[in-house]
Amino acid sequence: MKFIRNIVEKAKVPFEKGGKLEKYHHLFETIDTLLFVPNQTTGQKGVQVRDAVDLKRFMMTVIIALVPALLFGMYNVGYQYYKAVGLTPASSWDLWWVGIQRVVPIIIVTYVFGLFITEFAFTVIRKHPINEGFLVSGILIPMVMPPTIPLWQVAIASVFAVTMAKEAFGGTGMNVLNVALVARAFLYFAYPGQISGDQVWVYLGNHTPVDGFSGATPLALAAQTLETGQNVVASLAAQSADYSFANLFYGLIPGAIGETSVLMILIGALILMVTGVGSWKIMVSVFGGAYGMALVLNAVGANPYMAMPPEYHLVIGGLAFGAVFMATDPVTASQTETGKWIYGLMIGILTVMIRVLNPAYPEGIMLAILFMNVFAPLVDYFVVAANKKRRLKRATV
Amino acid sequence: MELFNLGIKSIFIDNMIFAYFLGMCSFLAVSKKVSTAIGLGAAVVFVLGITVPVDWLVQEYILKEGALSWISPQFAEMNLEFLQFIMFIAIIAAMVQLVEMIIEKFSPALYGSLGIFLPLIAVNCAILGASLFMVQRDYTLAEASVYGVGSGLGWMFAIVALAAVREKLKYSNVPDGLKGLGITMIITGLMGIAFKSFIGIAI
Amino acid sequence: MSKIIKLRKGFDINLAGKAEHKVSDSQHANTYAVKPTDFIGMQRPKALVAVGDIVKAGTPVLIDKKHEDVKYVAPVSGEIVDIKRGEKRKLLEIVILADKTMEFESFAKYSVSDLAKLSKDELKEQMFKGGVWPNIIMRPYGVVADANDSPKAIFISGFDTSPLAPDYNVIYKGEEQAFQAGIQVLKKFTEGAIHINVNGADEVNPIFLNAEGVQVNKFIGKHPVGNVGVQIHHIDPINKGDVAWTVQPAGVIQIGKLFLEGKFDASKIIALTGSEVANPQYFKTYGGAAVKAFTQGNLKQEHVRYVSGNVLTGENIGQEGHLGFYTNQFTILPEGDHFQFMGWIAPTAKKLSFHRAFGLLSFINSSNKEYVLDTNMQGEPRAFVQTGAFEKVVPMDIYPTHLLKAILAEDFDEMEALGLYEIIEEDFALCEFIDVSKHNVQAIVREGLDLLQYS
Amino acid sequence: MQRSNTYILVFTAIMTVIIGGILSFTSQFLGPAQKKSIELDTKTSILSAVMQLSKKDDVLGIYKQRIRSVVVDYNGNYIEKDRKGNPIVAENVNILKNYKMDPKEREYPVYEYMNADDTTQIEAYILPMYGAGLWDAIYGYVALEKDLNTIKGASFGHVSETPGLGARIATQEIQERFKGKTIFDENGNLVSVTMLKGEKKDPSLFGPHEIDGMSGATLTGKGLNAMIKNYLGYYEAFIKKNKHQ
Amino acid sequence: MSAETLEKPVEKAVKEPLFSKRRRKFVTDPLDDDNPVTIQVLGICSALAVTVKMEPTLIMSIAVVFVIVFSNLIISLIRNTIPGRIRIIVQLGVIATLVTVVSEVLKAYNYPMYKVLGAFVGLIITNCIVMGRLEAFAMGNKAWDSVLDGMGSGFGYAWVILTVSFFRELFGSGTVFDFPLFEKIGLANFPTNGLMVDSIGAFMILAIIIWVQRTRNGYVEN
Repeated sequence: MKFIRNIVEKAKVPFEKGGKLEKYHHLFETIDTLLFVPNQTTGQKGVQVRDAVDLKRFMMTVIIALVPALLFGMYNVGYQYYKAVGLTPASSWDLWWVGIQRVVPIIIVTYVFGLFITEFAFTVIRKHPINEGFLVSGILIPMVMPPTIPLWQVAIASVFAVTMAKEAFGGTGMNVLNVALVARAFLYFAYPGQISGDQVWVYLGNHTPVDGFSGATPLALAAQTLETGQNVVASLAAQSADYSFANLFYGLIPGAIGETSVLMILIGALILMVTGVGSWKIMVSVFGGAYGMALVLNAVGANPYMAMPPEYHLVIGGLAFGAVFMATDPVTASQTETGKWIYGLMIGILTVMIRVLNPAYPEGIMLAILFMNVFAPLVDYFVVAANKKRRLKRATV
Repeated sequence: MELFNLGIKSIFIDNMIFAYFLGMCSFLAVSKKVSTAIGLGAAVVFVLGITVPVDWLVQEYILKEGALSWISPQFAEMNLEFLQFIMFIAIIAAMVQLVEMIIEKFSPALYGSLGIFLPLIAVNCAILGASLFMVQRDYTLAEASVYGVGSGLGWMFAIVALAAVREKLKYSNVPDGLKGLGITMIITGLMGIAFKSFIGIAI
Repeated sequence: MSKIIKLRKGFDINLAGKAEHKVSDSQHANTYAVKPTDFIGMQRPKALVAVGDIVKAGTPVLIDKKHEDVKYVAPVSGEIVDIKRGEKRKLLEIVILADKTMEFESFAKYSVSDLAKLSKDELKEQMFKGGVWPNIIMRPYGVVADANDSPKAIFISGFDTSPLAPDYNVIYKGEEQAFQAGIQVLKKFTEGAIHINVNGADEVNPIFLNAEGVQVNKFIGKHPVGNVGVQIHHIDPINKGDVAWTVQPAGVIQIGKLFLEGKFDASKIIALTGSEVANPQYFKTYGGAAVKAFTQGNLKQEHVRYVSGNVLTGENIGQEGHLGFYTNQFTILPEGDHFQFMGWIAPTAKKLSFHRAFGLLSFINSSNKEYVLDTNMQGEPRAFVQTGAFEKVVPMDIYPTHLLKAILAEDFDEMEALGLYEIIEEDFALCEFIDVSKHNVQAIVREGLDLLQYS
Repeated sequence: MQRSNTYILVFTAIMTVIIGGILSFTSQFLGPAQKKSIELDTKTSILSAVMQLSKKDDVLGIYKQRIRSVVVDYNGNYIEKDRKGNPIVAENVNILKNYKMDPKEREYPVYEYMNADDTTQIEAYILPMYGAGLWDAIYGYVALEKDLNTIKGASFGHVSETPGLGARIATQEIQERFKGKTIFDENGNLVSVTMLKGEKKDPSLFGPHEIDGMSGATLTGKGLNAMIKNYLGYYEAFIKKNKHQ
Repeated sequence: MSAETLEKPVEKAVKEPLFSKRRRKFVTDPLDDDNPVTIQVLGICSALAVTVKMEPTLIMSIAVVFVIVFSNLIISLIRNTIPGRIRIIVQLGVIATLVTVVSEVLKAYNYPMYKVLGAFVGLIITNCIVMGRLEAFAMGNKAWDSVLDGMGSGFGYAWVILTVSFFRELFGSGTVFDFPLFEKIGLANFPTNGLMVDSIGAFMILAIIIWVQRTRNGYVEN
């Protein structure tokens, strides 16, 4: 330990004030602080001991919570691939291997373009420390991408999202919209051909799919019932045995890399809730809002999609992933406890509304969260205004 | 139902700000505080709600080709459409004056905070824009009224949300070159992405 | 007896090194100090003595030129040996080398029954001169009270929930009479009630139990339930324009003694606590005592921090330092100026955290587990990231993050509207402790209070 | 400067007169040019359903030579006067106005495209259409061959479809795809043509009534399908009447 | 904003050259340091909506320059006769008249473009730059100065929206003035960016222009 420390200390010299590489001081500091928690101590007056958590550990918790869904996502990419091209994998390792080959490059591209290029550039120009926020965004961005996404698009989206949605606002903790969602929304609107769900989201490599392969996501199938008029559940079952409710829950279905398995996402949710890093209020209220809205639509029941059992809404598409990992982003969510309930409920309601009532978008969660990101400050504003009013009223009584 | 649909559409989808960039000047200038934004928004809703139907009447019974035939068939050939811009802007200016007087009378506090911005409404492109779009789209009187109020609400919605975001941004470390207008443009753009969720909703 | 107020929010920091219930009278400090920095809000301190002067206990040594009536007096008799100044000749410490036998300035003495006859002005006069006035702190702002105000009520917290806090049963034992006299004096200053807030989970301390003419309120909860600010918020909150006073029990006793005994009695019992103390226990001494005497031969190791007060609100005074005016606690912590390899991610159950983030396993320990914490920052300062945690440790109807941001933006209306009048630093100390972004929250609060008070 | 009310009134009056004068002069002066310009625009879009026009072409000349415009009603009968008894000119029929009426009461213009050599021979029928896209109105002309079954060409326009997506209906590329498709099935039932979802770009993949879709613009495609189907339906009586001549 | 508080008419003893240094500044300042769009935050309303392609943007720019120059000129000429109480409406009247003329001309000679620009030509009336210049400059300055000032603001506005439209058309449609640039340089399949043709792209591009320009000039808004 001491040995490594010495190396770091030596390497540090040119980066210090007056050193040759002073400009890159914050870059160095990033690496330094990743290796070692610095020896800085508490101030003269005030708190003399500090809580053991810091932002890095905080963010790391989110990453850990993402891991089950990510690993499953890699496996699923391989699974869908073999199913689509009609080959039989020699072992489950083959499935993983396909997934890794596809997913890891996406992650690398995200980090290289988002973190190493954009973020570092801003660090050097604006002389602020690198923030840990991108550690999480860098994993989240690949997880909301379909496995078929071209790498150049991932690169552009990462640069766009980091620049416009984060650095323009001053960096981690200052942004108004969820960075990963901005990346996805950017692609969604900039290059709708690849991501809007018109095309198959199953990674095929250079192969052509087997006959009768459709690769349609359950969400797309559900939306199609608007035209066919079939019952959603029956239509899903007819498509493939894989689209049973249980399987939708386990997640061996086509979809964006990280969002298919509700089971794995719930494991992540558990981690976030136990650690208190993610707000359980938001998660519960998103699910609740979606379920409630689905019930309302059931009651209307004007078309088969409206009549879809509410629980299906919770397991298809990205709702679970969004609710657990995106909506709970502490920076962009509502910041008051009362506000969190409203924020979550609205996301749930809007998601189902967009899905069912807006034929332009098969998936609603992404836009619902972005929309509520925009309105979270307003929700907070009114919650805080109520607090102020209480105080004022008390004073005049 | 049709009207309801049009209302929703004019608030969320054909949003004055995000779809047409209208009323940007005051949108950017008066969005620093939520309370003022609400006041200005309400004033815009009011002015739009009145001027669009009034402009509709003017268009229908005075300006349009053959519109004057209600006076006498002789006038059927008359086409006063070239007076459209000037008539509309005059009506808007008059309405703004009216709103100004009303606010001054009933809410001096709001008048105090909005005072300098009220004349801005006259040159708020959203107002004139809504009237021109109304003509372009050949709305009926009922549609024009709904459209006027809807566009106003959409505009208000946008400016209030923007104001809340900007209040939050007070604490952010925005790059110097982006402070003020720049970051507001970016927020507006990003908000536009979020507003897109409503495109295509038909109830 | 009034109802019990239960608060759910808060966090108890359970540290190793609680003081044993044993009061030692064996160690005596050589020097004592009066520190202007103890008195927040003292704008222009002026020393009334010079090096070499001889003073008695109760001799004025310091005043604030803004409030010249209020005297700050020597805790002990002896010779002024040093007047320390810092940058810009800022007055830091007036150090007194104590005599072997204590000599007191004498003030008028009264019996309990006489006290009731004194007018407010007479009381005020004696309190000013006798050096006990600074015991009265006003809210808002948390500064020494202005005698021209008439507070709507006076609040006394009868227990301390801060980490390793001294037990009031020990430090105020047998002071019933002086306490009651002090209450009687204070009673003259307010039309409203004198509230004594006690720990509802415990036996009521006899000195509070028998106090007359007071309103006793019971509180149950985690820290900061013992903070008088939190208690005020739940009994009779401070609104804009309100003034309330707060006094520590020690202050009440000191006031009482000034009138009963006719002298400024700075004697107090302090708790010597902290994981690095070999034998944590209580010491009898005087306010402003040099701490060296208590720690000599009583430490487990030398690389430690000397904290006057508790670990949340205290001050690093160093080995040669003197205790503060208000404190009755002295804490020794291990210094944390070491690098921790991969410390931000390594799993551990030894570190205490309010959060249960990855690898921080302290939440699986039993709640009785006592932690040894050092002074490391445990990370680097970052932008504010709202985690919703602040809200969980401030048991008041206040939005801490919004309030802090309002202060940072210097938005006066917002600060007022969000309740800055109701808090002082200590109420937000836990926020500072748990902050993942490692901000100096208490300094921000003071900044805001200063802004409101002086501009 | 504080001015008297009289001054203000006089000033306003003078201003009004001047402005009014300028505006009516402009309007009078430019009126004919505007009429011509609008006429040119309408005729260009009608013609573009059957031919490629370049800026150099004498649109009005070609139009005069090759187009014979008539108006029919819902039952396929020629009409010459509107309900008020005024003569109808096909080019002046306001499609948008008509769109808001009951289909049975509308006036339907038909532009008959004559053979270049023998201007008595009809070569194609150009039918105007109007409908709703994703955001706002879409409109256009579909030209049917003499057999009134095969599509000879089409031209579409839109008010505000998403640029790059739905707005592609106004491009040559998309309009070309309609050529040669048929609107009746083997049994002689009107089935119209359908733009599919998704874009494959391989012409061999599509049936006689199917048209390759526009990637990412399914909804505009749907609107387009509905518009064509509806209007072919309105013209069905006319089409059937003239089909076997 | 009242006319009195603004730039005072400069008194001159000697006849000033037509393009004196002071006057040149009227034209050059708004191009960069005092740009009406990027610095003063005016006139974005009607402009951004037409910047999807360069051609309508160019027409729009010309129209705005025309309106701003002539309204400045007219108001400056009659500035001493306008009664203060109705000056806003007089200004609006002048602007609306000029805009109507533009619109009528466009309708007569370029009908397709008239259709593309639609209501946005009319919206020049409410373009804050025009109103702003009238109030801030023409009401208190001589005719020639006002014309120069109008040109400055008009061109300042024009280059910004032309730049915006250049990027929007290039990335959004792959063309420049409808010339298929990417196709010609062998990138026929260059994927066009849907956001660029959307209003969002306009906001982003304008924000970046502002960012770059202000950073370069060191202008910071409070």
